[in-house]
Amino acid sequence: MINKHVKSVTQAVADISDGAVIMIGGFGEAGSPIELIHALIDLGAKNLTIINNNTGNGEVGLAALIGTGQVKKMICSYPRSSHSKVFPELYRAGKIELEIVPQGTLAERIRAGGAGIPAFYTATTVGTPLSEDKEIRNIKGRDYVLEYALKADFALIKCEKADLMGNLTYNKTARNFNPIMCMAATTTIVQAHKIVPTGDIDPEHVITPNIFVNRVVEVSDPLIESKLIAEGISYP
Amino acid sequence: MINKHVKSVTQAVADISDGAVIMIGGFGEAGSPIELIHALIDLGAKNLTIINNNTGNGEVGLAALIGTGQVKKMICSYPRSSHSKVFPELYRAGKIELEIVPQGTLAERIRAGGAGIPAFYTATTVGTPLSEDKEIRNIKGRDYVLEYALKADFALIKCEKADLMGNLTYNKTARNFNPIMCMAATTTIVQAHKIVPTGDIDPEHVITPNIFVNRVVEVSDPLIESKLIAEGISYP
Amino acid sequence: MSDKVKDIKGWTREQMAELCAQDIPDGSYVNLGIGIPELVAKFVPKGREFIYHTENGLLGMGPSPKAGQEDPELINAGKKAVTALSGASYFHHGDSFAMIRGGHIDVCVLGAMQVSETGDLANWSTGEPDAIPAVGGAMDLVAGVKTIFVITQHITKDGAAKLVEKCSYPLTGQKVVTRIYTDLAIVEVTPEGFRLRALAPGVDFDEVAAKTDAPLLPMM
Amino acid sequence: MSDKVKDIKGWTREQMAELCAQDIPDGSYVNLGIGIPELVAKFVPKGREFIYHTENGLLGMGPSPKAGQEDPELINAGKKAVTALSGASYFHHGDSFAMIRGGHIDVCVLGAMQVSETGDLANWSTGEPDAIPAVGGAMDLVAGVKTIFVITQHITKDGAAKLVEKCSYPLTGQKVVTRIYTDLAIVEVTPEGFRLRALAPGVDFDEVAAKTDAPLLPMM
Repeated sequence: MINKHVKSVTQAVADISDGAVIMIGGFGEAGSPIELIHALIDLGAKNLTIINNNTGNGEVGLAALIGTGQVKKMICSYPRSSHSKVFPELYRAGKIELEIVPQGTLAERIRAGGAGIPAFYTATTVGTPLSEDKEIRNIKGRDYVLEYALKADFALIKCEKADLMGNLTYNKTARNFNPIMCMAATTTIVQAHKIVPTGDIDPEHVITPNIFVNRVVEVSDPLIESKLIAEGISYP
Repeated sequence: MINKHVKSVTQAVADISDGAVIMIGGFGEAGSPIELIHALIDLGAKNLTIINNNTGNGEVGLAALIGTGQVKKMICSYPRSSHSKVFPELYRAGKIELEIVPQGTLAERIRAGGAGIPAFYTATTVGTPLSEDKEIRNIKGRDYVLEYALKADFALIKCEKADLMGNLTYNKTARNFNPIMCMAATTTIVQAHKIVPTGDIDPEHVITPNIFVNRVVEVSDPLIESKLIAEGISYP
Repeated sequence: MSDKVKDIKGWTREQMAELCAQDIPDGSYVNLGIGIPELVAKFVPKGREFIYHTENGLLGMGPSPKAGQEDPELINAGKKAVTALSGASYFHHGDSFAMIRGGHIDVCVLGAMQVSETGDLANWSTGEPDAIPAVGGAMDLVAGVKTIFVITQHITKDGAAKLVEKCSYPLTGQKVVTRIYTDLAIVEVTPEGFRLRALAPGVDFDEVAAKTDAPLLPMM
Repeated sequence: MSDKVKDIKGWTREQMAELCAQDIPDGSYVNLGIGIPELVAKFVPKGREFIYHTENGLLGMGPSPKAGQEDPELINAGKKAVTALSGASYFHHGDSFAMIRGGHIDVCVLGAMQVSETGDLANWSTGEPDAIPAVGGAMDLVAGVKTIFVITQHITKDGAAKLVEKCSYPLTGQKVVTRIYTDLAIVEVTPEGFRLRALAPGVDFDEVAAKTDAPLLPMM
């Protein structure tokens, strides 16, 4: 039987190399694969391009990864946070690049990357500074911007349940970017709240089919970002 | 409480007028809303454009609708059937138009219609007669065809369970085109195997959120196309 | 309202939200921006039901949970804890923005830094060189939602007009706003420009016109 | 094989399918076309597991059900009743073709009317004026799946070559086929053209070359 289970987060991220493009799931702390991110910090891969809606909070998880200087470029919609100075300081010092993408365009570019659509048109950003250097096309009387697919070498994902073949379900709004990022990465690495035997997830309830998943690791008691921040904890 | 329940298939389709563009869910008989189609035959609306993967089987359902002469144009990927002569005869007689679209491009054009993407690029049909009159664009070294979104005035949908607000689940491979067609039509009309009270469907298991649904009607014992055909039944 | 408020000039934030809520039809699918727009949910008129969408993947969003009941995996676009009502559904970001971009959301209520007389909205950036750009879902919402309402103070703390001929700040979207609820008035964006629709208590046309940096048409 | 088959010339449909199955790596995601390609599922080599995708929305497709167990809502792309294995999932057509178009399916095995020496495939239309065009998912599969194998008779019933310099029938896709399993041989599509990879029992190079309407390179 196909078995994508790996034993540790360390093992799960071990082949991420310098210069990798990495999608990291989550919207704020919800659905953020914090243990995988910390394993990536421990691994020390550098010059990374990270795709996430935000830039992390406090000094843990994504903010901590940015803080180590491992990240060359962020692609995100909202790099502000009331709880973190990590990104703003590096950005103002010119030490990190930023590609700002509207949240819906970010989601659709990722979905397009996974679905084999190299480019698409959207009305979002027409007439704004964010489309200044982009191709505009009038379709049936309305202007649209051409946007290109986003793909990644790796995706770091958090889910609720995973079976051994890699079928996934999520918990509430922790679903967010995770399913589309699973589709858009060459290697998708998943931390699951619970790993269950193959067959335990009803085929009607699978959110991410196993074809989009390469590795699953169980993190049964994940860190909660907001608690860590409230306690003033920083990683490592 | 919001209640999208209507009492009969007749009432559900009553405002479909001549010239309407209608998406009809289903792949072959699986997920085909046969009672809604028969109600549309009874209604008699003419000059319809129908979007479905196929052209129906035998002399019931979609094939019967085509057979009445109500359909001006079919948009589909595979208008052949071993059990129906209805479409081929009208087509060869020049009495019905056909737009042939590869199955995946058909699905993506419908999904684009629902998602507010007016056009996208795909590699499908490059170098084939189906892209002869279409715009080709080279993106990162590969040629792609520009394809436009499909939208509809109405969608006729079959689902397994619907709640009164219009949240839907499907049964096995009867899901097929139904969820994306719900998204792409101005008015989405659903026949459900079972209507349940709002709240009975787990929010994690909803496949079509109620925002995409306008009317639900219960058809608890739907006709089975293949049985009708085996029995030699034709509609009306 | 009681006699007490007779001397009060202008509308409070709650009143602005309540007036806005009254203009949203029963059964609407609604997305509320962060800040004052969130207050709209408190003032759903009797007999009406709105269904709230939050772009991080929930339709059928309910009010904040009781203290101690917060779930870090059940949040809204402002990253605050919320609840899910009966009939709710969860979905991923691709599907969530398909709802927005595809024109399935009926009404979105947003804050504003500036609104132009043609309905242009600026609400994401001051355009200052050292500002860190952060747009979130605002551009997707204004491009995709059928009706865009704005709730905002009529002027800035520094006294500058927010209703202007042309936005000086970077735009969020062009020709998108249809109505503005301020502390002083309700103003409609029409093909002819700004048109007064209602005045707050103690406020007259001239005051609103004086505090608007574009021609203001009188009530119809 | 037993001594009996010594005199048999060429491969049967089952043998073609078995040879093809042997070239599919363990753990592959596989889509099988209608007809002979479906036989591949009968010959999964020992110790390997393939996961079958059917484009109408099922991953983890199993064999046909027993007679009487058919479910009209559980079918494959050929509209025949199938089963779902443990670990299966259902999804809609948009997501199903995202798997195909997005390059997530490893291998697709298809039938052919013609294959050119550059890997062009024609398998959907004779191009005759009165033919009703019907393409289904074939063009999406050849454009999206990583590896396209073809199983076909080497020549038509009328004796015409199916492996040709240039397809005369309308194309399904350009430069997509990498290997062809026929009743006479396994032929690889290489940058230099067709190259023989294996000969069926009782068949020699000259026969295959004679029945191929394009230059045939010898085995490496």
